[in-house]
Amino acid sequence: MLKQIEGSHAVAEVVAKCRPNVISAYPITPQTHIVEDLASIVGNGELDAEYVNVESEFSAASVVLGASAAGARAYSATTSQGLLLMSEVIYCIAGMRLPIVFTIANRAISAPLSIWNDQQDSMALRDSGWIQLHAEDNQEAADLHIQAFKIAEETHLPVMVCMDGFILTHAFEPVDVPDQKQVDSFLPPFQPTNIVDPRWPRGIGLFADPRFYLETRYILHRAMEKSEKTIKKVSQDFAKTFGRDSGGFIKTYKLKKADVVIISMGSLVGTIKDLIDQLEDEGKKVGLLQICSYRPFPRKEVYNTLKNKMNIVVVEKSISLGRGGILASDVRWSFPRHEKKDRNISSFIAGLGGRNITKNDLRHMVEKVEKEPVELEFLGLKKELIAKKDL
Amino acid sequence: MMNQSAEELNKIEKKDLFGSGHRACGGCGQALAARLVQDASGENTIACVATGCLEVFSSPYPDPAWRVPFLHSLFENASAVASGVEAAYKALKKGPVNIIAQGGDGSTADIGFQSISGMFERGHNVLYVCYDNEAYMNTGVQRSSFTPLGARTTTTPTGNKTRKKNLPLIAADHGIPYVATATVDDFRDLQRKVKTALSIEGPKYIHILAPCPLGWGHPGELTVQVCRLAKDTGLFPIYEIIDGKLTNVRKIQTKVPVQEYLKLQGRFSHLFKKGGSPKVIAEIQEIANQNIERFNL
Amino acid sequence: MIEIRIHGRGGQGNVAAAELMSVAAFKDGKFSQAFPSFGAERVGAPVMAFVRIDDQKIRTREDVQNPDYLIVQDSNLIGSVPVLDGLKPDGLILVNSEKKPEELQLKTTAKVETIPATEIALEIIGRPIPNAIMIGAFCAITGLVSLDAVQEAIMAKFPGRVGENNVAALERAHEIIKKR
Amino acid sequence: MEKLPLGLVMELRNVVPYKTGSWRTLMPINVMHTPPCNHACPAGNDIRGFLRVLAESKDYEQAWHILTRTNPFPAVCGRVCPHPCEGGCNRRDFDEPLAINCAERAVGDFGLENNLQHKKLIDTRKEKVAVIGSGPAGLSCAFHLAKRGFQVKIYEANSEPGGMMRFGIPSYRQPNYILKQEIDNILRLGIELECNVKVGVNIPLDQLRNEYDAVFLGLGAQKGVSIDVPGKDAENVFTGVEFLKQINTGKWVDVGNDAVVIGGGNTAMDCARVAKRLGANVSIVYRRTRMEMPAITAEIDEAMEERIMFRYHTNPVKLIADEGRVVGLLCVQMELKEPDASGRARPVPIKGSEAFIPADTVIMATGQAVDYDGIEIQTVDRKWIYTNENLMTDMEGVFAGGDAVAGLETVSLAIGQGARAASAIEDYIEGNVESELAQPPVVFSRELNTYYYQPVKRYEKEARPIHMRLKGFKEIYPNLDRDDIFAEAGRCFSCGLCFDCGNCYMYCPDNAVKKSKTTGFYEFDYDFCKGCGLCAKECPCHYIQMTLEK
Repeated sequence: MLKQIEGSHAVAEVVAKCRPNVISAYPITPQTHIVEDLASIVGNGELDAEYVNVESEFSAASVVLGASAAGARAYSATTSQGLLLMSEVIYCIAGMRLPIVFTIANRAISAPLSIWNDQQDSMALRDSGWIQLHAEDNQEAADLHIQAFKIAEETHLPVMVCMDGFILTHAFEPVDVPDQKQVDSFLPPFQPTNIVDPRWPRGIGLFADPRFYLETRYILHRAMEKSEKTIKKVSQDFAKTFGRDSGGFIKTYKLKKADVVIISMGSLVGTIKDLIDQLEDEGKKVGLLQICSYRPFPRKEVYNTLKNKMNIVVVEKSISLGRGGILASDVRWSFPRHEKKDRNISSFIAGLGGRNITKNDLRHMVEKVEKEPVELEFLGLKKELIAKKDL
Repeated sequence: MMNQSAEELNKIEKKDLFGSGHRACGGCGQALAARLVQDASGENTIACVATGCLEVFSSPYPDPAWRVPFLHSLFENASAVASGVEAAYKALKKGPVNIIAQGGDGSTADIGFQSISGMFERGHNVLYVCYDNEAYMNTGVQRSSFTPLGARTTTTPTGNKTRKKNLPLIAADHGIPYVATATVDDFRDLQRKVKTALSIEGPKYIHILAPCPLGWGHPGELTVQVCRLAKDTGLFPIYEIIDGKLTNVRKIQTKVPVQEYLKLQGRFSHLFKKGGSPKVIAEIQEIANQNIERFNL
Repeated sequence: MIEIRIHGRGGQGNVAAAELMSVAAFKDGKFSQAFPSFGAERVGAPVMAFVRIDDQKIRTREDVQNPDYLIVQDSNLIGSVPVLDGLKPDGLILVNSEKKPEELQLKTTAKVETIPATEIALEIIGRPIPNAIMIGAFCAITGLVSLDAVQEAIMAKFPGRVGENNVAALERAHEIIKKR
Repeated sequence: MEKLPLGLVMELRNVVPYKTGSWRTLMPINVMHTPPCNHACPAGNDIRGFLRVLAESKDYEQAWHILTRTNPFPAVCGRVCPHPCEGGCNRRDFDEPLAINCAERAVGDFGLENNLQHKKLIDTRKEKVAVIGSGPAGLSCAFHLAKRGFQVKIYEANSEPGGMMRFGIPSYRQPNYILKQEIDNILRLGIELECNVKVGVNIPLDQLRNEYDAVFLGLGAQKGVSIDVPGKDAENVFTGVEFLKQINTGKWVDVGNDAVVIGGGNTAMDCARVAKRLGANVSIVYRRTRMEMPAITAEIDEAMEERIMFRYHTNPVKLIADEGRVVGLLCVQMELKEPDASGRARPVPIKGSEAFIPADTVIMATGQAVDYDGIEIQTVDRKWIYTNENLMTDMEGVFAGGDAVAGLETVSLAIGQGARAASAIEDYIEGNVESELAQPPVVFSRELNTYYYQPVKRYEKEARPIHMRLKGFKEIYPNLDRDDIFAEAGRCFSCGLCFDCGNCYMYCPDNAVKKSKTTGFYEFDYDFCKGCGLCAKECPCHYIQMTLEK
């Protein structure tokens, strides 16, 4: 049913319809509305689940780890420092192959403290063995959760659904929240394997000496790569059942004829699409490649779709300090070294710590790369605030 | 609450649910304690184990020593993981099952302190067992907040300057229904306490003194005797706190001076060498005396 | 696409106002988007909220730069906050004030309207929360969202007495403007 | 190759445990040790054995069979044995030694009351053995031989069997009917007994040597030896042996008002106490002090309780006779000088200290000797029969034991020697090179872990009140409460033998101690035992020992 609804609330409603058995979370802005809503959904009996109020994100992650290992469909939500505090558990969950789903309300990382949006937090855990799906808007954010549980449980890999903090979590916009029957028809009940159960004693979380560890990581890496199939399949099935596209590996917008291709992910693509239309009216051919699944990274798709594109600009809300654009380097790595040496792949860092990204900023970016490739630029950087020695 | 007969509680259990083939040192108090605990709890048990000596020597792939379901993830989160297991069993309407979170003193009182406090405060139906060997043994005997005054560890080479954190009382102050202390020498008492704890709904805490021959510097054959001296000197009081009330305090039959306990252990040997520290020994005796008075041992 | 920017202080229901207007627009069959520009600040601090209304799906996420409409829930903000920034020359600004528009001496070519929302709020709701009155006035002036839709939205968000009071306040504001 | 499972999750039921036995340098083994009580028992009784049975299964019958494996006289020894076993008991260093003697008596009495019978090990065999003398040594030897199937005949000089047990021990210590029943039980094994035959007088020893495959001499030392003082041949002067024999054969002796007993041994005590019961004021005259008295302490104490007067440092020099009857003794006071050959302080007379002691009866319990009448045999300084370590005398096929060999000793020693002689005789007849199997080491109290034992009060038998005792010859220790005896047996540490405390089983950190499905005993699983030694350390009774890897 289509509603004008806050993003967090939409996500909470949809997660509840996925019938998690155990929810555990610790409050942190801007994730709070999601877990508040879930708490009340459990509280008023609409969802038969255990909601565990813990004393830290670390414990929240640990509780869902334990719950999942005991056969529960388990869910949590966090962001920023919370996610970093969890990071030890995050790696552990992946290594133990527990199909847990998290919502990440993307937010900047201290210091300095910033409660506002960017994507450095989930980026920091991109190598943890979690599937990371990025939502463009609240409809997709909601839809991705339904898909996430299915993907996780089929691949035995945990999934983070990333949605930009405030920009999506706190935005009211129309969202079609599917009814319970639809969700049930798409998402079967959790059939756990490998759980702790006295009837079939199992050892979970054994330690591996050097004879075995390397192989366990190889297997996990391959599992991430292989999950591509499932992610695409689930997205297609979703489209069939619910009649709308969301998720998958990548999406494109006005790409075919584009001379300049913008690559980005998350809520920023909405603004970019508006810009693309404006520029089109002005006679400029600009297209968009949107990364939906950041991990596993859609290397082949990126290459195949952009084989013949010579001017590419990546704009992202995170940075590998001392290295530059993270998404940008993933994109650059997607093209074989040898061919098309003259292809330009520019890298822009934008919107860190909630800095507003306007169409004008993006327009400036496009105009710039039309002239020359940009190795790395912070979009909308106020040089006047920076001492000479710090430049 | 207490649904078991006294004789059931006092029965000794030997089921080898924490089986042979673990890699602990000879005479390991923790291995002994772990078996006594799992055997008392029985097959219908889920062990949530913190990283540490116990976990490392008992759970290597492909031949772990556990025969009950075993779940380990990290050093500091056994309590939270157990909370999750318990929540899952509630949510899935499964059980009843004995969920036992367990770990060494470091994972309990130091890095896992927040986690265990949370578990207590939330009232999960979980038993937490702390195997107290008074230092970080897994990593090579570094000081923990359970390391007693005067004890030498690799990070307190001249002897620990502080007194031991008193977790049982801290646990009791969470208002949980059952807290007990025990040692491996009195397996009857230890197993009775495990069974009693498991017969009570809510969070439970059992604190077991588990000597580490390597870290304490005594021959493995003395593990049991060292425990006895710890009790008879008054350095390790044995008691239960049920619903906040101190009960079943073990009386010392013949009080032993702390020297007898300290002398057996290499970690205290520096206190006796010439230029040793009678002052420290006196202070340790003072600690024992305070216990004797406080718990009326 | 219509863009609205709401200025106020924490606690005056700025975000709620944005939400209500967006929900009302949605009920009127339009596409709408509402989102706050939060600070870490607490009650009393200046805050902003944004509303977009359009006939097609709204994709952009940038803060509203050039609002067609400004709603200022607290006239004291004028001067302390650059409320007029980016306001379209032919736009409109609605200020919560007992003064007449010209007395505010705003440097803008845009149309200025005022309404003593706090007084009315105190009278009808019993608390100095002006948002319902401001919305009511805004509907009356612009007709951008229907009064019924706002009423529904309010009752949906605040069922019971709180809702009824706010609806009453809303209608009062609506009348006052219509009478002008 | 086993493939890595998803998330490295393992089915624990499929685990093949990792064998840690190879880590071991020392290995624990179960070793049955000799308890000090068994070790100290001259009769070689399995004391730990019968006590465990009483403690664990409360089974008097089995206890009786265990005791009578070595000693056919539990009821007698339970009364008269000075019980060196209790001296050895490791409980001595913990609280008080076990009242083993009482337990033995209780078992013996149970056997008699319930008419328990000895079982033969071998039914019959043709070889014949003659046993001369039916004292404890002779009967014990006969008993063990008969159990092994030999044809045994006992020749007894007296009219009744029992030797010193019969004629030397007053019935207030050991009632005659007890002895008789135990002897009858022995004879029921098919032993022939001929009384009133004095070998060497009525039958030459050589004849027996020809008729029998072997001969055992249990002559005893029944000849009283009196000190050589003037007047010693008066009619009212007895040797201790004569005196006791008369009483024990029911003859009345008029001891008059004052009886004086000379000597400090057990016989002296017996004589004094008998005389007391016959109505006399009795005094014991002894050259040295109580310290040097060879009698058993308990006997001395009881004599003192019974108001016997002890005159120490006193030595008779002359018996004063009047019309062939002694009326008193002239005694001289002695002082003790440096020890003599016997190790006891040497008494030397004090000049001018002579004093007169009136006496209606004088009893000289001053020594006993073997009666060699008609028997030519090699002796040790003309006193005791010489034997080699197999108890064989200088005569081929002739063995000997008891007081005649050991000198004045206890009933239990005689029983032990009789038993040893029996197996020596068996070896001799079968032509075996006798093979004494080495006894396992003895457990000392420092080797025990007494933490696991509780202090428990020792069982004390109740003597009848003195005035009742002195009324006659009734046994001074009435029957014992058998249930108390169970409790007393429960005090046994079971030194050197597992009593199923379960410590090793429960304490092994590696679960390397298993309970045998077949025997129910604990055994070590050397696949996993790391040899930490905890089991040995916590074994209360020193049954587990750490040894070098085999």
